[in-house]
Amino acid sequence: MVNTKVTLSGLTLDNPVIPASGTFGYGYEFAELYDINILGSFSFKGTTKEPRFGNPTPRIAECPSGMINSVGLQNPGIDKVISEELPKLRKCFHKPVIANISGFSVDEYAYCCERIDKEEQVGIIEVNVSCPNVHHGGMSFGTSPEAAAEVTRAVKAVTTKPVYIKLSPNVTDIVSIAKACEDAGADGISLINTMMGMRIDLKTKRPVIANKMGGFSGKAIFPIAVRMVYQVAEAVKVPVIGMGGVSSAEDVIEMMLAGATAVQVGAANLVEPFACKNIIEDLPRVMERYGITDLNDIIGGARK
Amino acid sequence: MVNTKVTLSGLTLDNPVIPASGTFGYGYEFAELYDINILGSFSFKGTTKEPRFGNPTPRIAECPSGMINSVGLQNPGIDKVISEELPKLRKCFHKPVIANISGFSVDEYAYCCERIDKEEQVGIIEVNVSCPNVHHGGMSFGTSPEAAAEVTRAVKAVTTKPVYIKLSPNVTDIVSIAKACEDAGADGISLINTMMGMRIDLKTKRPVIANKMGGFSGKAIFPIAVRMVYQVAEAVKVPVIGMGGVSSAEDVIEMMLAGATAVQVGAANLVEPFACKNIIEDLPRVMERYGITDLNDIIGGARK
Amino acid sequence: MKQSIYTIKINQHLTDQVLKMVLAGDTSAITAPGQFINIKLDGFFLRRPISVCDYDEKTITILYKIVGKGTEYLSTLPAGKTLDILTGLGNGYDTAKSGQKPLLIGGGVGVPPMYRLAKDLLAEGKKPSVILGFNTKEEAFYIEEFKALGIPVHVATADGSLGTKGFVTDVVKTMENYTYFYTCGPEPMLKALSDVTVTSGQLSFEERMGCGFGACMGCSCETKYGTKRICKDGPVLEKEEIKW
Amino acid sequence: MKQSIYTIKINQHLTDQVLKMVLAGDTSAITAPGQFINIKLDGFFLRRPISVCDYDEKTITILYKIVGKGTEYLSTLPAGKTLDILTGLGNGYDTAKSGQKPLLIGGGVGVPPMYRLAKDLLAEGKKPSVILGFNTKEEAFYIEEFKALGIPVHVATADGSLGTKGFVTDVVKTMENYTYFYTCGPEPMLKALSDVTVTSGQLSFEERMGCGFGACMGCSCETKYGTKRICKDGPVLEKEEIKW
Repeated sequence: MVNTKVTLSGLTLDNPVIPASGTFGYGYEFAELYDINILGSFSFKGTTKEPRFGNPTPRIAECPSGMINSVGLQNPGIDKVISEELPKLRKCFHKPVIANISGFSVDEYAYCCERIDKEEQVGIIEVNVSCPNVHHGGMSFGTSPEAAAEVTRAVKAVTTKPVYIKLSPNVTDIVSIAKACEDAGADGISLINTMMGMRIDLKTKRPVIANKMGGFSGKAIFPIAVRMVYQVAEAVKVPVIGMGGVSSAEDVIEMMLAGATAVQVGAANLVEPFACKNIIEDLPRVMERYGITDLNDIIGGARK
Repeated sequence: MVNTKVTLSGLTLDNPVIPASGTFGYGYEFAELYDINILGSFSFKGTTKEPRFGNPTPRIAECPSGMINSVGLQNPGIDKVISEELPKLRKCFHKPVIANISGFSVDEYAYCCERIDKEEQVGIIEVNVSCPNVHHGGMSFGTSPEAAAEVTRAVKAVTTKPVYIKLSPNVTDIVSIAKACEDAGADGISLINTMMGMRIDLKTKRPVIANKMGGFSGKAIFPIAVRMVYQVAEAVKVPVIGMGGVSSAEDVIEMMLAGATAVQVGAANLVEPFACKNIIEDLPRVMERYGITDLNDIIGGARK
Repeated sequence: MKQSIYTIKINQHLTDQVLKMVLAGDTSAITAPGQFINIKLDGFFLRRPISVCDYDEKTITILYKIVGKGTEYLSTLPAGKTLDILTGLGNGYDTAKSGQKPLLIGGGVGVPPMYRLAKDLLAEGKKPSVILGFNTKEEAFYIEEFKALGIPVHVATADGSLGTKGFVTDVVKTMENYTYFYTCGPEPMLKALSDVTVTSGQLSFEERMGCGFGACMGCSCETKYGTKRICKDGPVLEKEEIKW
Repeated sequence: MKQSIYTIKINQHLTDQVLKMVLAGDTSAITAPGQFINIKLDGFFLRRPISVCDYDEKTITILYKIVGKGTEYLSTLPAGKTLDILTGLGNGYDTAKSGQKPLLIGGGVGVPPMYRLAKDLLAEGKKPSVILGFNTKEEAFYIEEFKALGIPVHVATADGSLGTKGFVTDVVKTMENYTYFYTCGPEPMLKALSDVTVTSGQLSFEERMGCGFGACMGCSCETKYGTKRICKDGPVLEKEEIKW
């Protein structure tokens, strides 16, 4: 018998497998396919203060071992999420969820986090700092330690639940940004968000994506994610949630060896609707194959 | 009849296909396989002032649609390259080559570039600024506009041939670095070098690569490369050589639509020894398929 | 929606670029004409969504056009090869609203779903007519199969090499007292049809999809009744709700 | 080196983890025993290098162990499937230096190249003896094939379940007046052999490779005579040049 239970800031998960924000909606599409209560938790669709349609279509492009999306944070807005989505979700998911919050100003982050913090379904608040800062020429909050720390401080000031900052990988020095968030009070770090990528259609000779560029995810970025998780987990004391191209139980173990306490599964859910279910069912067998009896023993194991 | 000729800083190539530095040695392994004079040019193994064995082994790791290498600039040093490699190369390659130069200090870059600039076989000097700067805590020259510009200025001061700066993609703002190099006198920009990546062996529970991390290349990074080539080509006036996961004639055309005047083929040479030959032979057919009669017409076409 | 493994029984060219594939496997998830399936292909990340032309208890028939590397690869697969496919995707057409004499209009790759739709309408005792649009005679397919259903079949080709010279809209303008319309095809055709048709109807849209089952919001569109996902709330939309 | 397409004739288990594969195709690039081939596998980026056990004008025989996802996939391939392979890679063993009574020592996955080497030495009128080392009787393979060559075959297993209990080095220590040695196996075994052997010899090394044909410098090692590439200047090195 193996142990797959892991703990994030006092919240114990049956297993480390968490669908990543934006690949699992608010849960029901998948609840129709399988009992999503087998999940460790899940991170719901990135939510903003105002409702958003997101970017123009096409928003999706095929890549080798991956895909580009430019959905652009389509969501019904924090009010509807609290009044409609969470009550619906409660019916099919009985565990604490990870509330993924995005914003375009520090105030917006604080406003949404303060609201969602009061929802008892929410176990962890995951703050996506990859969004452009409208007050600073659209530069992403996640590309500067100062901006990321400012968001962290503002959110921590108005919340009681664990706050995890989800970092962008499109930076020179991910460690300095992770440390700045930790120093600003972050309870944990989630990484990596998508890589900025682009494909061009040879027929139209134009970018495939209406917005030209988008977020590149899938197996292809896994080696970059493992590297950044390793670097960040080595540098911070708070727990790290690792993600980026995870699509098998082996990948989950590799991410944990790099230093992740829990692991999110993103693009894999979109091409393999049962991806998380399969990973959770495979995990004990794969653990035994590699002589692992307790996942907690291998967190950061590759650094030892 | 289609035209595949392109021109880099006055140097006209029969076609835009150039094997990337470090994947083609100094040419002879491939000259045994096919007449390498069909190539547009080729960028020889990264050369440093002193001979280098490089990093400890294992230096290679498998990835989805790609690989990690941590060869670490193994090379015989500038003296032997000039006295032994170039004369040998002259026998099998009769076109101007791209001399890829690396260094660990500004002086070392300048020294090697001044030496290689005098070799008449050399058509373009490609300066790899991804190496760690020993005088600045090992931070790569390529991660700061100032450091990259300093190298560019130093090299331009002692050379007469076109100087292309090869940029690292592991940065927050590739455009600012490219512009700094252009302002410092660079005749062109080569991008992208490899992404920093890592894999962990589930059996040993240690990084696969002895140096832990290495350079991630192959098809997997193509969408990142296309995005950066597009951004840089849009921002600078000098020619751009695009590279990163190129492995087919279609990829060459996509890179050129993004803004590349010529294209380098890297990791593909290692798994498909005839990759460049196949791409060059496919190019005219693929051009016709997409209604392209002259490659010069599509350079940056996706931006129009 | 169901995920299951299917075996290729037939994979043959109908035209230079259009192929017919018959897949054997579980079809129980399919609930309406106009739905699609999403096919996993070796060496490609995203699945390939393709509309269902017809199905029975044991097989699914699709007609697909070679438009890129994915469908090019699909066209090379031999009978006997198995595929991982998601079935029963999308809302499909609602036959209840058709009235007695519905008009079915298919353009190019929009032709296939009209076939099963026509069969279902006939089974409900209605009298559908179909208009099929192609660029040229060489690109035309499935005309005989539609005629074999015993319904009026009108053909239009852009170059006049077969049937009426012009677009399906030119034929629609000549049609009288139809009670409703159903269509699938390129967006410019759908737009033109919503202008020339005198009744209400249902239009099936195409969009680049991520998942195909409503999870990723990759294929969203804005309608008069709010945001919809082409893959889950569509691909079929009602004429009245569409924002052009 | 040559790149060519080969057809799998046989792919069968010899032990739980070791398989024998016979490939039909062009073998003209193979010039010496101890060379290897590099196999392209669908869904994997890097080719998989595997030493040649034997070959003739039309076929290549390899014995490989399932050590990862790549070889696991290889083990599932049916006869008739074709593979893209680079052949004639590496320097291989130099039989000229063997003397009359060379000793051949193979450990685990290092056993296969000893087979062709023994045949070539016999063909040259020499009298090779072979020592084969395995962990257990269950993991032992190809012993009968070596015996069928009519040469002395000594077996050692770590647990003593077959032949001498212990390592190949324990057997080597008991051998007298051999003229030279050839070996392939895990590095600790090679190191131990270079210490206990009383003659000079040739040792075949393993290293993670990028290309397998000398282009990427991924598998370099330092020797007393300078830097060498295991894939191109090796995998066979002479005892005297190795830096341990």
